[in-house]
Amino acid sequence: MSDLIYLYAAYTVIWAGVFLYVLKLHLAQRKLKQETEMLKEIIDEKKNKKNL
Amino acid sequence: MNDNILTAKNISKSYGRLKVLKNINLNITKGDRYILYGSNGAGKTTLVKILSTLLYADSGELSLFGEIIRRHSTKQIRALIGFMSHQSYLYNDLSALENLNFYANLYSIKNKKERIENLLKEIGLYHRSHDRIGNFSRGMKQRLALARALLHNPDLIFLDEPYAGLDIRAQEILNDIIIQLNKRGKTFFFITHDISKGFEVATRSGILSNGQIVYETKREKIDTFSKKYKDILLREQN
Amino acid sequence: MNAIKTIFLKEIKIEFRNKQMINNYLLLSVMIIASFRFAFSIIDFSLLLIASPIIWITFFFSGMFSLSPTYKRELEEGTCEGLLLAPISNSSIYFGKFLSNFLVILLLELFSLLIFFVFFSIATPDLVALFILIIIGTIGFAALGNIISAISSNLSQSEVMLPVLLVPILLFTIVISAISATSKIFEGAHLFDVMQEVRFILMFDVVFLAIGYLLIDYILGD
Amino acid sequence: MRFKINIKDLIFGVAIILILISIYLAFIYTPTHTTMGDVQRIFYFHVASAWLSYLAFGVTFVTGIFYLKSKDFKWDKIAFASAEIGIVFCTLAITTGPLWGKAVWGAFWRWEDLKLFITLVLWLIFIAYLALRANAKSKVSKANLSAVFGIIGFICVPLSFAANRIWQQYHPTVIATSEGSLQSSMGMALGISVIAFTFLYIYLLISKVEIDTMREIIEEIKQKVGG
Repeated sequence: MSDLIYLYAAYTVIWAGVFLYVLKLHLAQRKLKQETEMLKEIIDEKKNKKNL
Repeated sequence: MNDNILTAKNISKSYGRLKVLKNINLNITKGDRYILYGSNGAGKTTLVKILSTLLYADSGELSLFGEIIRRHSTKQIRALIGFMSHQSYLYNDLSALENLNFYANLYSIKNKKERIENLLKEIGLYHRSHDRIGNFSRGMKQRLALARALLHNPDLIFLDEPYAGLDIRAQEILNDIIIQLNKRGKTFFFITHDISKGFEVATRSGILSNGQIVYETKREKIDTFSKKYKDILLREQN
Repeated sequence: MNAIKTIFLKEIKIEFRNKQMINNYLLLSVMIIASFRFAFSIIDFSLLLIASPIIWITFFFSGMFSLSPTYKRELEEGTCEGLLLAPISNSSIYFGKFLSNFLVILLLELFSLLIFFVFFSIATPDLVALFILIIIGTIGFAALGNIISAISSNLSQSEVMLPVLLVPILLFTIVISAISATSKIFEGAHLFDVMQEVRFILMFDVVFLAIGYLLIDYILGD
Repeated sequence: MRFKINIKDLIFGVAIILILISIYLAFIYTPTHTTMGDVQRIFYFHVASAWLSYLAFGVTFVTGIFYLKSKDFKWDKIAFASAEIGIVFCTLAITTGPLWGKAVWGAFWRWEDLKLFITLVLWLIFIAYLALRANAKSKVSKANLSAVFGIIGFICVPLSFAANRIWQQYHPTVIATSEGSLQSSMGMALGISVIAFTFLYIYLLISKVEIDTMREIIEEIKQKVGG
């Protein structure tokens, strides 16, 4: 019965690992999206200044 | 006989997304002394490396001595090319003689002993043949570097910023050697950022800006040319 | 062939002209063996079992320091392009440097072995078999080490990167087979008893030399 | 672009469904192992993780060759993404392996076990691969050198496998025969989990490559805006 600890431990490791990696990718993607928005704003501002 | 020594057609090179050279077209015939000016970062060094087969272009076609350059097929062509840069390509732990001997062996030069002796005499370093060049001054090293570049009697000689680190006297010697060798039928291609140097020895001049040859001329007054160069540099900054 | 010889001679000349460098390598070997000696002086151990790993780990770490400057020197002195401009193939640069690496590492190893026998009193094994193992092991070591040195010389912190890149490949191929064979030799076996290991080491030698020959172009070129 | 995102989400969906199926198979459908007990159920995802890491390192190897042949940075990007995913799953495989080992053999690690050993060697090689990339000086040399190193590293793995077999004959031990009593239902569960992880891999690879591409473009725009 004590063996089952290893079973739980192993599955925790695997799913935590997979979950964390997927999460890391999603966070990176979200950060990049924010940066694109920011850049868009900056570029738009520059364009407006030029037009004025 | 075809007098075309170097023909570049639409040569482009980029590092990642950064385009260093854009559609360079160049034609150099036998006996030319071509000088190319350009600011730092204009792509001069990359261009001279491609023309001397050190690097390969992403696209376009380069032929040297009538042969199209491809990877792994350049050994014979390299034997016809001399290259001198601001780096000496010499080993500090070896003597002047050993350095030249090493390169003479790499280029499989016949009667190398005689040739090396003559060259050392010509550049005035014969009396220091057995000294380690780690102790040489910058000017002496540069002279030896020139001897190294001319060792195998190349027909086409590239000079990358050859005047850097030379005093006025050494610059005159270099110009003399260029003219002399040119009379014997050697072709020169050199690059520099300094408009005050090299213009008088060149038969053709060009300006490289942002990876493109934007201006080319033959025998123009230096005032007109340097005005043009300054304009281009100014435009680059904006 | 001529180019390989020329580069080999040049490397050897530079390596031995700078006497301090060779002295430092020799000193390092003494230090490594001495540190093993001290480390094992306070515990009970079976010399027969640890002799072979000690020898090869010493070879590995002292040899690595002599591999590190092979290409780095060319880059620092700015002579790399001088070689690349010459009408020779890149593989002759590789083989010339491989031969000089091989010779220098072999000398270091023979010296380390001598120091080992001084520090650890162990019955002398079949020396011919031992030397043959060392020679064929060193061929692979120099062949792979040379190519990894070419890679690491282009990296920042190249001295650290060389062992980081070399250990996972070299240790689990050549070194492990050599350790297995050498410990059998120390237990009294002869060369024909360890033919299986010898065959493996020779196979690695061939593979590593082939890798160097095929891939050096991509490391030295653009 | 729109179409590509749809494919990516589709693959992710398939991966999730297959993973749920294989969890069901692993815990409920398959019988308890006769000698190892329930703990044997680690096996399905442990093996799948190991498989995924071999696949990922294999992709790094192949795309490394493609890169050297074509000098197209696209291949380098895939090689790097695949190596990173490989490291993640290799880490999972070498942490779950000992957990299973502890239950079955009574010891966390057996140096004599070839599969553990080789997986560890692979892990070390590709950790070194990532370190190489982190220390490269330019984009071009990063791509060139890491491709060469990835190729050397991957070629040496089967050789290392072979070399260590003789080393193990030298230290003979009882080889655990886990596959010896593998039932067909267990085989199927394993097969499904391997397929599930393969889909997961494809999804992760596409995401990672997309992120790296986007990051590059943003860097470039930033430089333009800044300068």
